[in-house]
Amino acid sequence: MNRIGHVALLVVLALLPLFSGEYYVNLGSQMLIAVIFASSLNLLVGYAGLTSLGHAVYLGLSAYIAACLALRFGMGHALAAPITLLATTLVGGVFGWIALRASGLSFLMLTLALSQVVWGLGYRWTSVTNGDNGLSGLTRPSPFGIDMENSNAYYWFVLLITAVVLWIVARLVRSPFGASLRGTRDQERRMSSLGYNVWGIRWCAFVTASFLGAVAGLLYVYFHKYVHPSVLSVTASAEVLLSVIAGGAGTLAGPAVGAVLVVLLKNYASGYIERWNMLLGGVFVFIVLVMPNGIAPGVQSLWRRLAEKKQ
Amino acid sequence: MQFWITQTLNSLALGGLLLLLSSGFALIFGLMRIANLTHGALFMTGAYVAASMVRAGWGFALAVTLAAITTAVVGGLIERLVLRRLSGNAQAQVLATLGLSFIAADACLVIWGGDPIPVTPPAFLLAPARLLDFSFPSYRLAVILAAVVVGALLYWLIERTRVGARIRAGVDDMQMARAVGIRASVLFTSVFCLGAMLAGVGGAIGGPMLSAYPGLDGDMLSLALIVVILGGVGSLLGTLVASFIIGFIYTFGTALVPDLAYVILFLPMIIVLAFRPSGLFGGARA
Amino acid sequence: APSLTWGQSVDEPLRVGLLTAKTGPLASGGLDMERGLLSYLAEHDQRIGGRRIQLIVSDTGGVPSNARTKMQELVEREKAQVLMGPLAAFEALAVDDYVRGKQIPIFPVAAAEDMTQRKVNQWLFRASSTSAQCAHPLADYCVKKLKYKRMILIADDIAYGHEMTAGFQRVFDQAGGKVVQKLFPPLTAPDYGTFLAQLNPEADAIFLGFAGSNGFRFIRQFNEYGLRGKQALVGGMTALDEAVLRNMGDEALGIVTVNWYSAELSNPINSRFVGAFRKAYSYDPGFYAACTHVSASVLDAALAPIKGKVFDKEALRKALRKTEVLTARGPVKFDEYGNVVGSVYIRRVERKEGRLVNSIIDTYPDVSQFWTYDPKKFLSEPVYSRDWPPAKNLGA
Amino acid sequence: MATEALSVNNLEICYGQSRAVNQLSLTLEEGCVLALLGRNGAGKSTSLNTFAGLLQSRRGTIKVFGRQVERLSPEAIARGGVRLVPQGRRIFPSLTVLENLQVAEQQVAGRSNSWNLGRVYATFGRLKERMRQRAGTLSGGEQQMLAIGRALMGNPRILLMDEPSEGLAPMIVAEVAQAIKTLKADRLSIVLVEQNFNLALDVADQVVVLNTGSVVCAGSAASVRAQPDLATRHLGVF
Amino acid sequence: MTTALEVRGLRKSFGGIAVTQDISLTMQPGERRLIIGPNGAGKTTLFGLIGGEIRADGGTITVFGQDVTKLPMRSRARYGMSRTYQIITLFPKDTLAHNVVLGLLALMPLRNNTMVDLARRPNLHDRAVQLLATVGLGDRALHRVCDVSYGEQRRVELALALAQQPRLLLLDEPLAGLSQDERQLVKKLIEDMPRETAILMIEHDMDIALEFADKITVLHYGRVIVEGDRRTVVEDPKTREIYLGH
Ligand SMILES: Nc1ncnc2c1ncn2[C@@H]1O[C@H](COP(=O)(O)OP(=O)(O)OP(=O)(O)O)[C@@H](O)[C@H]1O
Ligand SMILES: Nc1ncnc2c1ncn2[C@@H]1O[C@H](COP(=O)(O)OP(=O)(O)OP(=O)(O)O)[C@@H](O)[C@H]1O
Ligand SMILES: [Mg+2]
Ligand SMILES: [Mg+2]
Repeated sequence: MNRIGHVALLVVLALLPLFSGEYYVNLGSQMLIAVIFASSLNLLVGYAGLTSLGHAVYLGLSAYIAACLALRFGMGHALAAPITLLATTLVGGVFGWIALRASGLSFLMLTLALSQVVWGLGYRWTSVTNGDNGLSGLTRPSPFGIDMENSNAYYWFVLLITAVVLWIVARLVRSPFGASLRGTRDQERRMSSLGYNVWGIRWCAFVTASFLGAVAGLLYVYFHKYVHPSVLSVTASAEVLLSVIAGGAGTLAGPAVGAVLVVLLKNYASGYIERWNMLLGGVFVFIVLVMPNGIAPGVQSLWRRLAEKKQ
Repeated sequence: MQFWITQTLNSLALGGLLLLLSSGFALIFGLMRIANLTHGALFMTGAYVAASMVRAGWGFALAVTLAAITTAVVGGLIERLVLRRLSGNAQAQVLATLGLSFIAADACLVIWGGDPIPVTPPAFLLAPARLLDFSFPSYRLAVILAAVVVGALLYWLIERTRVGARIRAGVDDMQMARAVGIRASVLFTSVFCLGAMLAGVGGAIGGPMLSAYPGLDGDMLSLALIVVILGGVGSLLGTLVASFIIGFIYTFGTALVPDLAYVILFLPMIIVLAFRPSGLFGGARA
Repeated sequence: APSLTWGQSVDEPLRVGLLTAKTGPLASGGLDMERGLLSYLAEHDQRIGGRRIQLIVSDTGGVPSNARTKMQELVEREKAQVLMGPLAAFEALAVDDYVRGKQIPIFPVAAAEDMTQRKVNQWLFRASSTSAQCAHPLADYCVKKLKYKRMILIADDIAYGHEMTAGFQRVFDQAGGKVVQKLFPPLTAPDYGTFLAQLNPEADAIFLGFAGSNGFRFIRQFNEYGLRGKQALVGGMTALDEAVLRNMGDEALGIVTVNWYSAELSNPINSRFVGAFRKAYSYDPGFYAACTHVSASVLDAALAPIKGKVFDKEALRKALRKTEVLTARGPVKFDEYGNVVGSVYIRRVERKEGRLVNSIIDTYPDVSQFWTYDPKKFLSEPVYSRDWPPAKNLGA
Repeated sequence: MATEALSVNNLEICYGQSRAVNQLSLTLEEGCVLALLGRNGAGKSTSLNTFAGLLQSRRGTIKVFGRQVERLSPEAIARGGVRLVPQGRRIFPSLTVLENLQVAEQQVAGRSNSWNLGRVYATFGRLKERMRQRAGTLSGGEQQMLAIGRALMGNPRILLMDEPSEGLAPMIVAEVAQAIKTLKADRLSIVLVEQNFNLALDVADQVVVLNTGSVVCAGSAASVRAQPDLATRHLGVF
Repeated sequence: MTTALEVRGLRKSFGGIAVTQDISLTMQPGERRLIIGPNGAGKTTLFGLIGGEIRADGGTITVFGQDVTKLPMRSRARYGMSRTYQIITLFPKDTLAHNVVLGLLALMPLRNNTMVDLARRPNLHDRAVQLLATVGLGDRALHRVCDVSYGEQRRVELALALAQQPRLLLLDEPLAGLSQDERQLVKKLIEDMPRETAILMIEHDMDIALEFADKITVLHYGRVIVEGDRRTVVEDPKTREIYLGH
């Protein structure tokens, strides 16, 4: 899609709250947060070829840090937000350093294990995290005096950030750095012998992904005003991984589409269909059988074939 | 003293259970390199089927058999209808098999409800065994035995009959494997069925220890992943050994440092993988 | 004057939203919550407080972040005017601030202590109990009637387990008993063998603070290890719920548990409820089913004086606060924190007509969440947790 | 009359929309060597892979000893006695040398002088030394030997060799040439794709030259040897 | 003048088998050196050691006066070294042009840029196509690597190494798999490389390779057994016995 298309889409999305009820606006905010989160993971899974099964750590950790700063230290949002992002990204740096000792399945397992450790901490370190009861009693920030407790205002805020994040990701993957990232995915050996710092490139991607995950985490905690260790669980990590794959890893639109789909099925369709888990599973299987590379690439090639036929 | 003996037996029993759980996974995921995340669901199905059979009075042996058959058939169908088309595309496999396990888990919920269902062990194993001055469940001793038998049989099958080499050839280069005359299609389906069947057997045999309950699939899947990867993907011996190692780590870890109960499996894992990314016994072939 | 705004008329059906878990690990209890409520509606001609009821059921899957979305769905899209559920403490906490903001009465099943103690939400009415509300009398019973001196407490390693054991320990220790060991197996423990091997053999009895399938698995394994008969088992509120019992065998016989309900309660409301429920679903209602049933009774009673006008929120809240009503669990009223004051029963598992039931062997009437303690003092202390109150006799 | 081991008629092979081989016809008689020559990208490997069943032809027939095989699966063709030494070796890297040979083993009843581990090791001594090593860590030339050995382990009646001399030291090339002659004497039929022109002309009975997917020249090896300009024209030799 | 490459006492063994034993080798800038030896003699391993893919058990490697023995692969590339692989090691799903672009980028500061759009840098692409044309693949630039024939892929290997404008070029059997025409083309290409580039080549095609070499080193079981100019080596009976065979 071209630039005009993107702007048009943005405008349409921005106008949504004027036409729909509060429920849909809130659902929209959640989708956008999921889109950011999935896009951040896509950097790793799609472009770096590193399948992480522990990405929920960054969302969860950032949510927890923000919540703790607010509840335990009474810190204001203006200060807490940057500290949260920084701290989470630092953790991402350390975890990346550990996990990137391996690649492939061991990388997957290391990310999983690291996330499980943080999850265990969330459950067990009750004096800080309040354990299973989670942390509640949080507030949303109000930048420039705009009241974000209002669903519409919050939606616009999230939309703005989503647009910025997607723009950053789009730039990144088209840049030389993006090309070398894909290179490390496809032929690590050759990349090193050409003189690229494979480890460094991966680590940078990892840190960027954890930073963007932390952004999603902040938005998440502002939205829910509550955190529970379940945001750190494998299930949460698996869910975002599934949205990336279902939408199409390694494409820009894919993770967004996947994330929207998963949120829709989980939160919307489940209101109408009691067996929504079956539906969700069925949809995944269907996607795989029809479009093994995910929705976005699948639709794209379908489109191309139709266009060819017309000619 | 009794603490140490009981905990050692506990470790062995848990290790045996893990072996039964992960041997099938070692075949499908380790050897065939198919990311079959329905493994937990198959295990759970095995447990539920066995529970129903035992409850209906069919006897434990028959229940295990039926669980084995059911999961083997289901596994075969999954391989033929879905995974066959996705060979080599690990991400698609993950998506498809997780999708299938969502379906399976929900189906189990519909059929068997949300309550845990016990599996009664065979009558002769009901009474605890007396060892010296304390007692230990005789069923668990039987599980250790069953695990050793299954492990040995499997090891023999894979390492001695060249089945393993043929599968690995297919994984390395499917086209070439077929071009040297390996009937890869039949072979892969059979081994997949065997793996699925082992999951079902594991579920049926593990049933009396774990009971069948919703969520069993997820719990077991992550354990199987841990075992296989810690042992070294592709190394059957690694899986067999890792099962027991984890049995010990878990049992003694939770008893001696309860504060670490949540991370007791993952800390050693991080250490091992950080220094040996291909697992304890991997590497030679990974 | 009749208002034009939607939902402001008593002629329209009252929209009741039930937030429950019909999938995921909590599904068993979640389904019972729905069934209990449906039973109530069936018994009362689909009416509560004289108004027809439109029930909207929403499934959280037992995930806290879903709970909020689902709550929004109930409130914003389905325009629910009264809420029931959710099941788990973390779900209730996840929606807590939202409910406060929307000012809608909610009847949770979740037992988290602080929701009716230090962080009171004036729109919340808990007709079930807090985590420790039933554990207090059980501890009392263990010391005074069962004459246990040394006990082991074992519970799920979640807030519910911590709060329940903390309450038990407090009363037990103060009454002269000694809690000699506390074990908290992780919720995800695949096997309890390792914990069974640690049990202090010197203790008289073991208190089980499990929920759902865990207690069930623990008891089975306890028997397998040949420990049955060596040490007595007593169970907390959810350890041997009717839902668990129907899948158990003789291993459960004789175990004493505590709860604010039992399907065996013989009052007319309960007899009718149990009869209908059994007929519809062919098993006994337990904790979760009774919870929504009782909550519905409370709502019913509260709507009578205000003639079903739920839209007058303040009036409704006041009415609820003052409600005193006979329900399936017996007489129910609320303290000023929105928590129930009602009878708590000591029960023993027995076999009746071939099935296992919780027979009532003793009753503690009018039990409040503060037990016999002074509320002000109680509230000035920290909330019950894993480490509070501190256990003084561990290892003794 | 000599039997036709392999007969190919009007074969057309495509990759998606692009056609790689067009109207290929050739006949290989039992016990003969046919050299299939051509520049890079001419379609040699494509043809060979199709004979082995790895690719599907769009049109045309392939007969192996009179039996049509173009719709058979690779394993059926392999079991029918056709084995391929593929280009780029394609040994099974995670298997040991021994396992590579074992998985390809197929004995044919009643054949004297059949190929087995011992005979392969005797031909390529290097493989015996490296028996327990993972094939992926072998040197390029060793892998090539393994690929040839693996094909021989199947005791084929038709052997398809795609640049077997690639990466082999001159001495080993000579040994391969010798081996091909021995195989010929054992009545094996061979299709040989080679860039090593001398080797090809040394062992071949027939020559087919491909250019951009079509046959541009076919004839007996003797006639090609007699006409050096032919080779220059089509292959750029000398 | 510093040497282009100096290898001293290089040793490497895999699981007890010594693959290179005490290899020493000196190359001057601009030198053209051929390495021959039977299969499995350790030639590729030597390249792996020099390139940094394999860690040596002992010995030193100096590139243009810089001791690189302990440096990782990528840093060695920065000293002007580049190599081709005997077993094709390319980016199979990318176009030939993109493969070469990655090679071009590798030593430019631009490679770390995260903001410019690579597609808006047509000069990079053009240079890649030009390079491909020099190895006879100009018309294939937009094909994916996995869609071209083996001989063509082998030439991409070469193009990729050339993209780095190396001062020290390691070629592992660059002629293998090429048809006769292309062999001549590549031979000419190598001969026409800037005179100061030192080239170390492994090759089994003696007809062509011998013409190219200033000096030849013969390896056998990981040892240098003969070294010298073309004549001495070819006529040495040991070379004939273990390698040439006639
Ligand atoms: N997988 C593929 N997809 C699309 N086109 C292909 C594919 N493989 C080969 N081709 C094309 O088909 C033609 C023939 O290729 P083939 O590999 O048969 O050549 P070849 O004669 O074996 O050449 P070489 O001597 O380089 O091995 C070439 O133009 C090549 O680009
Ligand atoms: N990782 C390894 N483990 C064990 N042996 C190895 C390993 N890598 C290489 N070798 C052995 O080292 C020897 C040298 O291999 P190398 O690839 O250097 O040979 P080469 O001289 O390049 O041969 P060719 O001409 O066949 O390419 C071979 O015998 C090979 O089997
Ligand atoms: Mg070819
Ligand atoms: Mg080599």
